[in-house]
Amino acid sequence: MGNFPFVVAMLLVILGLYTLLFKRNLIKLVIGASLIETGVNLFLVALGYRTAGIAPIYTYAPPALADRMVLPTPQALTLTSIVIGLATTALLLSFAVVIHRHYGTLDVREVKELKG
Amino acid sequence: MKKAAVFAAFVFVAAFLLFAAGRLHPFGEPSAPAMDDYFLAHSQAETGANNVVTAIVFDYRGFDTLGEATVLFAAILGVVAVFRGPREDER
Amino acid sequence: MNGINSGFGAWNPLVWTALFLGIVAVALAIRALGRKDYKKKTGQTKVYLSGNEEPEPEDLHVRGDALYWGMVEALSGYYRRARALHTGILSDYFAWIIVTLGIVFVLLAVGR
Amino acid sequence: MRGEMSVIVRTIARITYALILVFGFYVILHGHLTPGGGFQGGAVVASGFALLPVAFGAAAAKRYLNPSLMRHLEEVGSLAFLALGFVGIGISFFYNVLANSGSLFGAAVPFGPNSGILNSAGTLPFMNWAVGLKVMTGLMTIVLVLLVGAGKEGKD
Amino acid sequence: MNALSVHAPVLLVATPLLAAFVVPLVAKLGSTVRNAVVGVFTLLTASLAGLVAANVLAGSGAPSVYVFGASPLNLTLPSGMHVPIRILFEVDGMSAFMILITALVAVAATLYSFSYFKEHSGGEMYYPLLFLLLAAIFGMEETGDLFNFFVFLEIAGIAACGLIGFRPWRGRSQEAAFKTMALYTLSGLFVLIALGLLYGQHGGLNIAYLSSRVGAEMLDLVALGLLVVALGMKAGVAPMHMWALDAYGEAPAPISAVLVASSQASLYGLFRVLFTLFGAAVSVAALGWFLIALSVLTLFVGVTMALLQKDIKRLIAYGAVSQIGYMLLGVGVGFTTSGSRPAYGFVAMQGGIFHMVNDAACIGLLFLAAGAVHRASGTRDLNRMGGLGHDMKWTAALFAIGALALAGVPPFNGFSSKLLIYESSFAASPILAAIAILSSILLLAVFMKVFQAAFLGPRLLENVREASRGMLVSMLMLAVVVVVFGLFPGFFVDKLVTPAAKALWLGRDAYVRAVLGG
Repeated sequence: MGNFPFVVAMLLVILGLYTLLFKRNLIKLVIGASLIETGVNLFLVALGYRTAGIAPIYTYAPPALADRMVLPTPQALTLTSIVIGLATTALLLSFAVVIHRHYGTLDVREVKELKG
Repeated sequence: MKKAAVFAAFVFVAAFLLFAAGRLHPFGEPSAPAMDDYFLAHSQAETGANNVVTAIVFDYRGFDTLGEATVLFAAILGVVAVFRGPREDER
Repeated sequence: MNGINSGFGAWNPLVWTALFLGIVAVALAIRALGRKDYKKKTGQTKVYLSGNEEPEPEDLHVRGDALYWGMVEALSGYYRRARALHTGILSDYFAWIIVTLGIVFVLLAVGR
Repeated sequence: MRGEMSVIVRTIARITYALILVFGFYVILHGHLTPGGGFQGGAVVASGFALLPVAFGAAAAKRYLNPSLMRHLEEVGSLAFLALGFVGIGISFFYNVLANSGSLFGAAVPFGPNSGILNSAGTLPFMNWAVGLKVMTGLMTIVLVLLVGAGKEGKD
Repeated sequence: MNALSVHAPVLLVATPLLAAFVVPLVAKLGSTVRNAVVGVFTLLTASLAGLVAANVLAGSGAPSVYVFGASPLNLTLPSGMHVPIRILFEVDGMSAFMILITALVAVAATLYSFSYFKEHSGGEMYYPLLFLLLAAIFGMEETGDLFNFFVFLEIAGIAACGLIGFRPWRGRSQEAAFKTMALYTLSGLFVLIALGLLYGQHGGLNIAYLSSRVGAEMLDLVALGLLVVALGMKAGVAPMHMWALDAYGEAPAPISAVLVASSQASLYGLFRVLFTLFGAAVSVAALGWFLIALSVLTLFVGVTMALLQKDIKRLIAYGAVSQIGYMLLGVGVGFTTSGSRPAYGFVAMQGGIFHMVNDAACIGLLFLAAGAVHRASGTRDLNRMGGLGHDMKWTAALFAIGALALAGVPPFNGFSSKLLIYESSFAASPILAAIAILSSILLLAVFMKVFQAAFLGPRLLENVREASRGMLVSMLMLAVVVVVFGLFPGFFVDKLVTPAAKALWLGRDAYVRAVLGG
């Protein structure tokens, strides 16, 4: 299996999807979203790996390995998507807090005033 | 019944995602690194930054970073708005 | 320049509007032929309901729900199912997305 | 996290607080040379700030860290970052005008591994500072608002 | 071209961003100063949008490129490279069209907000969030880079949810905001996975570059499926439309109007993916027919469920969902036939695209009028309303214009675009046209119910006053658009819609060539 790490990252995504679909607590849904987030970030970083590569930073880089650096773009993308994930998580959690204040529950089956 | 159908769809989607992950290039051998090799070769000359990731984040893809900063700003505004003062009249 | 010609038919709103206004003018002309000697707020314009009291205007207003109850009643089988699908539960929203995604994947894999 | 924690936690927090801050600012300042940058350094500094409410309680932390001041500093950071994007608009948005110019942060860098020249990378260090300011204050605002806001249960 | 025209695409995004960062700081000086600043920035943004669109349409919709941080600024490929390395904006006829729609809604919504949010707190957070939402929509419509598109998608999502949940004393608004945010997050992550798959195979993020590289391999098709579902969901296509009802229904009225523009921007992204990114690689008729089926489902569910609603804003939200069905029907017929390119396919594209601007104007007008009704009567329950027309003559008239236009009654604008859709979908399959016409009739019935229940009849509510002047002016603005687009459809189809439809339907090669040269 040459691309085992991709599969593992996808497994994390699938675990998150499972959480979103079958868990009943709003906080757990937030955790599920964050799991998918982590899986995707892992997937992106793994895309850029070169076997036996070093970090793409030239300061005190070992000269022998300087032509074998991992791809930098996925790292930049991951940095962006981490911050986005943080922002969404913060917003989701604060909505969950206020929902609990109004509904007195975090059960997803009971937060359904908007239906029909 | 409904739950079983959803679970079947979930398994199906999961299989496709795993299949996609399995079909990608082998881990550690990127298939099309031309853009990244350009960054590695030219970031020091063009931006003067030893850290290629920083060069990408703030120079080559600086506009994305502006967007990312904006996301954080928006989230803060949203959180502050949600936890702000007391109830107001509806009308 | 003003109308649309789709290749199957044409649509010119200005011509339509002119025709429409013409028809309105004809309708008003016909209306003007009617009797003008009714006096308002006298016995001449009073509602007569077989001798019953005239209901208050507040009770005559057809509320939003009541206007199409017949149609909703006729389609009650469809509406019961459609309402049952709009549960308002977040898990169901996710479930619909996953199901759609599964169908799209099947179509792409088969139709390739 | 209403009240303060035990004396052990408070003592350790007092010691490590400064260290974390120094390390965070180091990461921000050397963003163009070493691993890290504005985001990472800002997050480190914010985690240092976050020690205060953990160890001393939300009320004490609010006395030292004013959420509304934090929010406005965050806006200033965003504005600075956007302004740095506008600096290059003579050529194109986000053009790095200072790199290789010979002036401030404009030293040319030889290709290949080197020991790092702090005075390089043009506008990148400024952007790092702007983003660092933004992230440290922004994260802290979220933490404080969530702490204070979530604490007020059942207000209406 | 002078410097302003050259930089207009980026200024169009940077100006609302600047406004969003500045407004909280100037809000300390009082609400008059704040509103003045907001107004100036809105007008500035709208005029920049007009400038960008005028520039593009002057070149009959040919794509123009703006590369960030490059010198010179149209240098897409550094010497010896075949991959664009920097983020770039690529504005063509379709983008210009969408930009104009967004600018129209933006001006109306901001003007309306001045009156609507006069005595509410939190203006220093409301207007920045509105500006962020607008900046993100403009960015989505202009960008030529897939990751940049994702970033703007997320900004739009977060800003929109901040605004949906802007009245935290309403529990339902929090519920709607949580649901919407959760679905937006999932949609964004799907886009990110698709982007990772494409990047891993082709080593680039630029849409034009990826378009020249993608093939009908299974990996690319998985990415396509993820993108279609994610963007279709953000556009509110059934059966993934349920968040839209909650969000449109619970958001403040002007925000509902802007959310429609945001959904349309996602729909634009979907079209971009189908016609440009995968335009040459994929000719899956099955996918096209699936999209048509979804559009018909959206139409039908939207209008039939609207008939049941008691809440006026939720009812209009169902109407808004059904309109997404019309757009997708038109463009879906175009996509299905894009292999053989018959004449009716192009007419279908024109109809679907023309309906976007009509929908933005009508639905925007209806949401704004519903907001005025809510404010005047203090309720959104149709069963408790009645006789509002006695006290709110202007609002009633404007609501009637919007409702008739939405239902496709001539001579308003909805009829022109629906006519194009009916005729072309009849050529594709008569059943489609039949369902589309039936839905239109039902829509008329639905809005007759609203009008009857809310505005006609005896006066049931006391102390009802006409909407304030700012609200009326912004509604009137949209109503003028509705009427003018209705009376002169040929002019707008020629000048605005045809370049946009051509850019999607035939413009894929030009789009790629503008970036990759050759």
